[in-house]
Amino acid sequence: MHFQLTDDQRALQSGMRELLAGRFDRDALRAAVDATVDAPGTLDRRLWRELGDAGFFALRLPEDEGGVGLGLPEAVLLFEEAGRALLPGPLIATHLAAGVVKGAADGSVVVTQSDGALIEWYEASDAVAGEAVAEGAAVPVRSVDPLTPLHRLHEPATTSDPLVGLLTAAEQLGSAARTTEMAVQYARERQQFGAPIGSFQAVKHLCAQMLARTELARAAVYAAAVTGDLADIAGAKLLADEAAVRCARDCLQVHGGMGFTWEADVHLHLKRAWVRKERWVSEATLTELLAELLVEVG
Amino acid sequence: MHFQLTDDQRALQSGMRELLAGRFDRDALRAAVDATVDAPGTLDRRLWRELGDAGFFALRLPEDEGGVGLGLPEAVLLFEEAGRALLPGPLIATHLAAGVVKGAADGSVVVTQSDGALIEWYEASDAVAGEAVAEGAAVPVRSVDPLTPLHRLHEPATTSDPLVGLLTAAEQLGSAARTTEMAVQYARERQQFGAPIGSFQAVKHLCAQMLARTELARAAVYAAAVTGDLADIAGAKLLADEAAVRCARDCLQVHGGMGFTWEADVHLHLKRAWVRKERWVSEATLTELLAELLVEVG
Amino acid sequence: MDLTYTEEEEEFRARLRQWLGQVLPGLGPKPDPNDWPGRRTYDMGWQRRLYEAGYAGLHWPVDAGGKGATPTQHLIFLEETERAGAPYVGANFVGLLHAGPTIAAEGTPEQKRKWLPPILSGDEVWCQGFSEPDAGSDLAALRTKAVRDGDEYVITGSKIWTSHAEVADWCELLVRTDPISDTVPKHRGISWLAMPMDAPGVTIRPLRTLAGSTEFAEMFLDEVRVPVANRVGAENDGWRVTMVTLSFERGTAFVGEVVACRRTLIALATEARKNGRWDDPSLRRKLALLSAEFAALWRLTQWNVSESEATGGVPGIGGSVFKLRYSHARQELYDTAAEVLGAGALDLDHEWVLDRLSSLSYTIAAGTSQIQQNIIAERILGLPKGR
Amino acid sequence: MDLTYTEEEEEFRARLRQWLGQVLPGLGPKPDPNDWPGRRTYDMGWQRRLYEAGYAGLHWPVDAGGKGATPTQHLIFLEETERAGAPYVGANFVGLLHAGPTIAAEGTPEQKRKWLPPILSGDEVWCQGFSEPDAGSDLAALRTKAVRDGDEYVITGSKIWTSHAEVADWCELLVRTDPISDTVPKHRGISWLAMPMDAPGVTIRPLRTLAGSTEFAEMFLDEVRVPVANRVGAENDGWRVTMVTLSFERGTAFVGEVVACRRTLIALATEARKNGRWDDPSLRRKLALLSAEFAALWRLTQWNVSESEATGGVPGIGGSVFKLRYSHARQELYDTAAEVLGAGALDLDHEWVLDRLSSLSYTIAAGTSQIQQNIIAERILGLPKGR
Repeated sequence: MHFQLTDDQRALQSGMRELLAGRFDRDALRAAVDATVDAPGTLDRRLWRELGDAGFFALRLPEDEGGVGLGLPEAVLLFEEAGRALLPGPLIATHLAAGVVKGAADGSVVVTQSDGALIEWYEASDAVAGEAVAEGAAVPVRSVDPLTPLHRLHEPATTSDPLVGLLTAAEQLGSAARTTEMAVQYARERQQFGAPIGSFQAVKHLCAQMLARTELARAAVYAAAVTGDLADIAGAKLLADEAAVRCARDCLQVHGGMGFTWEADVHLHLKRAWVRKERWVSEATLTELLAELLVEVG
Repeated sequence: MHFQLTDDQRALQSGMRELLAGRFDRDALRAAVDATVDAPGTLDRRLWRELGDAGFFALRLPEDEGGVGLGLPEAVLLFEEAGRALLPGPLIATHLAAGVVKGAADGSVVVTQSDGALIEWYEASDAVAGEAVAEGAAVPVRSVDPLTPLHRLHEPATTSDPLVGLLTAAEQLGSAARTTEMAVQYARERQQFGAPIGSFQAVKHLCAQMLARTELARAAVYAAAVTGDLADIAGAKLLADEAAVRCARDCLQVHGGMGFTWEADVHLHLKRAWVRKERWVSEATLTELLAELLVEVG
Repeated sequence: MDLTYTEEEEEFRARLRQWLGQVLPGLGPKPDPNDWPGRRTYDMGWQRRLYEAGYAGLHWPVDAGGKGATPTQHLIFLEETERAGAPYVGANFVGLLHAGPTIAAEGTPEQKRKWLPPILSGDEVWCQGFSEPDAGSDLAALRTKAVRDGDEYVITGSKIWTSHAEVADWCELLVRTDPISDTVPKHRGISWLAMPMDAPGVTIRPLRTLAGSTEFAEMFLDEVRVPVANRVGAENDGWRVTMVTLSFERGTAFVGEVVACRRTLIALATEARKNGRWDDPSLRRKLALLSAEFAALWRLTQWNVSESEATGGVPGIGGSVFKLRYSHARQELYDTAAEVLGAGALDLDHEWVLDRLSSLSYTIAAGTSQIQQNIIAERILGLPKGR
Repeated sequence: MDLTYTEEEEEFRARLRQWLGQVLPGLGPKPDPNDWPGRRTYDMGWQRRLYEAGYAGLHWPVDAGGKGATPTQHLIFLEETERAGAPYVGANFVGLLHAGPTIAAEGTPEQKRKWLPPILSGDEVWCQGFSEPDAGSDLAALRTKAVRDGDEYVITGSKIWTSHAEVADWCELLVRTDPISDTVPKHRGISWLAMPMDAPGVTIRPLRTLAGSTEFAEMFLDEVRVPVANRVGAENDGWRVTMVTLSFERGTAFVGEVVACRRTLIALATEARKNGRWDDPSLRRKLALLSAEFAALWRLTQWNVSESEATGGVPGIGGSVFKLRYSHARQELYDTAAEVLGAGALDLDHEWVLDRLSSLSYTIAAGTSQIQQNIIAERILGLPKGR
């Protein structure tokens, strides 16, 4: 047993972080948000191709099929980075479509997927995986997340693929880690009562709880990626949802009034975390699954 | 509307507090606890008579029946004091039996009551109100609370009288107020890192939450005493249970290691709060009742 | 302990209900939230009607032009107007609830004559210039500077979180008239001024919230000249003057909101029954506990109001206890609404989703929950100051 | 990231399992919890068996008489012994996990020869004299005084929370050899001594916990004489020496407990099915979330152990994160057990009720949750010191 990142995994992780820092930094994120005012639901196709070139979608395809030949743990690391950067688009659907839908692997085709009552990025996508969506069966919704256009489906489709849950959990993990960093950074800089607010225990302990929540979710998500086990994925999704939503909330609280502004990035993390929480299987179903397992083992 | 204690109610409250300070102060409480080692389940009959003389049991009986002729709000104030002082005995059952069971009103007869699967003070009592307990149908239980001897009933009896819930809530309120005071006092005195621990925000905010919990429960309990409404009583019981248990827990945390000792009184409050939480109707049933009301009103 | 209303109070309630029943149907449609002039007209039109019907400044002292109503009558007023769906105080919030009462308590007779009647009649709108980018929780650290020049102050600095700045006539402004130093602690050296919003040098920039709206603005002050006569209270005594304002609410600050939250709770139950989520006992349990919580918050409001009545209108310190629990409960209410909505919780067209976004400010605005806990611990429980 | 055990590790596990299968059935019955001599005999008898089988001091360095096993092997050892229901380390806790490793790291060759072998062979019991009534969270404020008199220290003071004091041979004692002053901060001036428990002047008084048991004792020291040769590390350097001990656990501190909690969780589900409370979806949901939490805590343990393996046995700071979440989860586990038991939660004869009482110390002992959060905030997140 050696439950730590390998050197290769670290390199993959920092490579992805660098790619996103260069191609989708904070300015790009805010520009994308601003662009939604005039052209909502527009996807940066050039960035999508670059992700394809970097192997983001073909990561788990065998090398002889033009893929990178890596596994779920590596995919989880990439999606964690995507979650940190709030990278928009139907990333998971396209990733899962690589090798199935032609063009998905290299990012030339954008694939989305129906998931329960909703479908993300419906108009911007070239193809829909999973259950087909009939003409006119998807109605646009004014999405709470400016960077995730949504349509509502008349006939809810079931997404049973646990990998949607796992990769979503990885994105939630990245978001939780990022909002924890943001809170800590702000707490170090913001002065009130003649001291950085991070020197007050109330703020300090909020940040400590954020880190603990994130690191526990990390252990669960990484382990689920290694085992691929359904129960592990269910637990990881529950913990990562909780981490992403609560850390964004706490980050907002640490930022005080500034956290309530549109200009701060906190709300983008919170809103995306809400969107991701609705993906895959509901919390009620996940907990029933884990409860059932306790009985089966006992 | 004037939702404040009247002068008479204040006088009643302080009179009861003085009576208990004289007859059941901390030394008496600890002596009672120590006495349970050799003679578990022994009730101080002399104190019981004195409570009777002070009108504790006959409080709500009409004056022409030898009672004090007061109402539920006054009863709630007395039971709050009993809860503060951790006064032992089947106080509620005897109070409710006044005017029904001969001798209950003046404290010469001790009455207990079957409540769900349990009965408190079975052996020390002279009479059992509610459903009769057949010979041998009550089996002694090693009670978690040294000052509340318990028997388990083979056939669970239902206690539907909401006043059991209301008066129990009043006791929980008194306990919550007391553990809040104890925590604050300890936080003022205990020095660590060169300062009273109450100057650290972590401790300060624990205490603030304790007070908020207690005062919200107080508003609910007092209002339920005034209206006598079942839904008000249900809500008051839920909030008072939560206040008593959580305040005792937080009080223990503020006391640190000392709170974990038998010598500290914190555990007596916590254990009694656990006992009282089991009284009357279960939390699940109470919440279903309140949920149903939301539908009926809507 | 008495929860029944007196005959007088019930009469007051009945008259008010009757009047609301007559006047509300004739009100025009609500303006668009982003139409600030329209909102001013709507809100102040409502104030005008209250004025004409004799309800304006209900809780203000009689010598300030108010009705000198008891806190309980004010509670009834707020409860009934919310129940009837009457307009919210809106653009008149600062005038009616902060600046006005401050002037009533601390202003000269001339200042009262000048500023109070137009507030009551709905003619003049006030906004608030207290917080600054670097002075939020630590409000007393404010740095907007006022330098005396003859019979004027020359003011430079910036303010934030100002509501209705675009449509206000006046701003109750806190400025530093004596710089912080070893001999001047930060709570000293602050003065309270009434600044005309059309004074040269005042620039307004809307501040967008995470809900996408522009409820607030930033205000930049560049050598704005304000007559010394516009100062309420003594020079450098503005902190005390302001605290009179901030604590003036006598337990009634959130009456309407608690009424609204209880209504929302019922609506949540109805919606859950409709969409089937009511079958989940965990959801029922959450709604039931929230129901108990909001019922208790209502009782705590009645308690606080009665207490302030008993002490002759001086507000108790119970407000912090209420604010702490209420802010949290309101956020939980809308988290539960999201559970009821399921995927619908991602749809901005549902009012609960916008309300959920707004509720995120509750544990921050008007004193964060952390500050409330400090206040409770230090001022009510007497725990030692510290960090 | 690899969660499969190596062939070597699996062999180690298989051998251990086989041995446990052979030896456990022959163990005598557990002694009564209040029979301290009996408990010593039982616990040290188990240590003797481990010693004879080659498992004693598994994680100790080889030159200290240990096996120099990897943290992963130690993890497997703790997991398997807990799974098999083997005796807990018990009376040998301080010797094996605190005092021993300290001596191994900081002692002279002579000190190692004298004290380490009897720990491994189960012949000598150690206890810990660190905390004092006025030095709990603020351990460095300890005041028990050691005054040099020739080649002896003369020690006066009192200690608290000492386990197994009644049956211990040695005490690892922290004393103040240099009083706190302007030039001597409290972390300086502390020394680490091995005190024989039969030295004149040592008085033990059992300390009853809220669970009714006497797991701990107070220790009063009245001019107790301890040879200077019993000091480990330099004079006044005891704080650093102690920290070596406290952080020696390489992520393995709670392995057995997490295994036990996961087993309890399954037992709770079984019991709930039996008594019908399983029908309440709120309860199922709580158990499911706890299941996810404990599964993740197990993964975090594996992560921390692997990390300490990668850094050559130096423990990471992840222990505080683990401790914070674990303490809380364990308390929730037993609160949920009380829900499963219903009225049975008031019956002390049910082991979960006693476990619930014990779990109350989890957020306090070995660093309160408040202290853990300070550690995480300051040492991991780099937030500024403060209060």
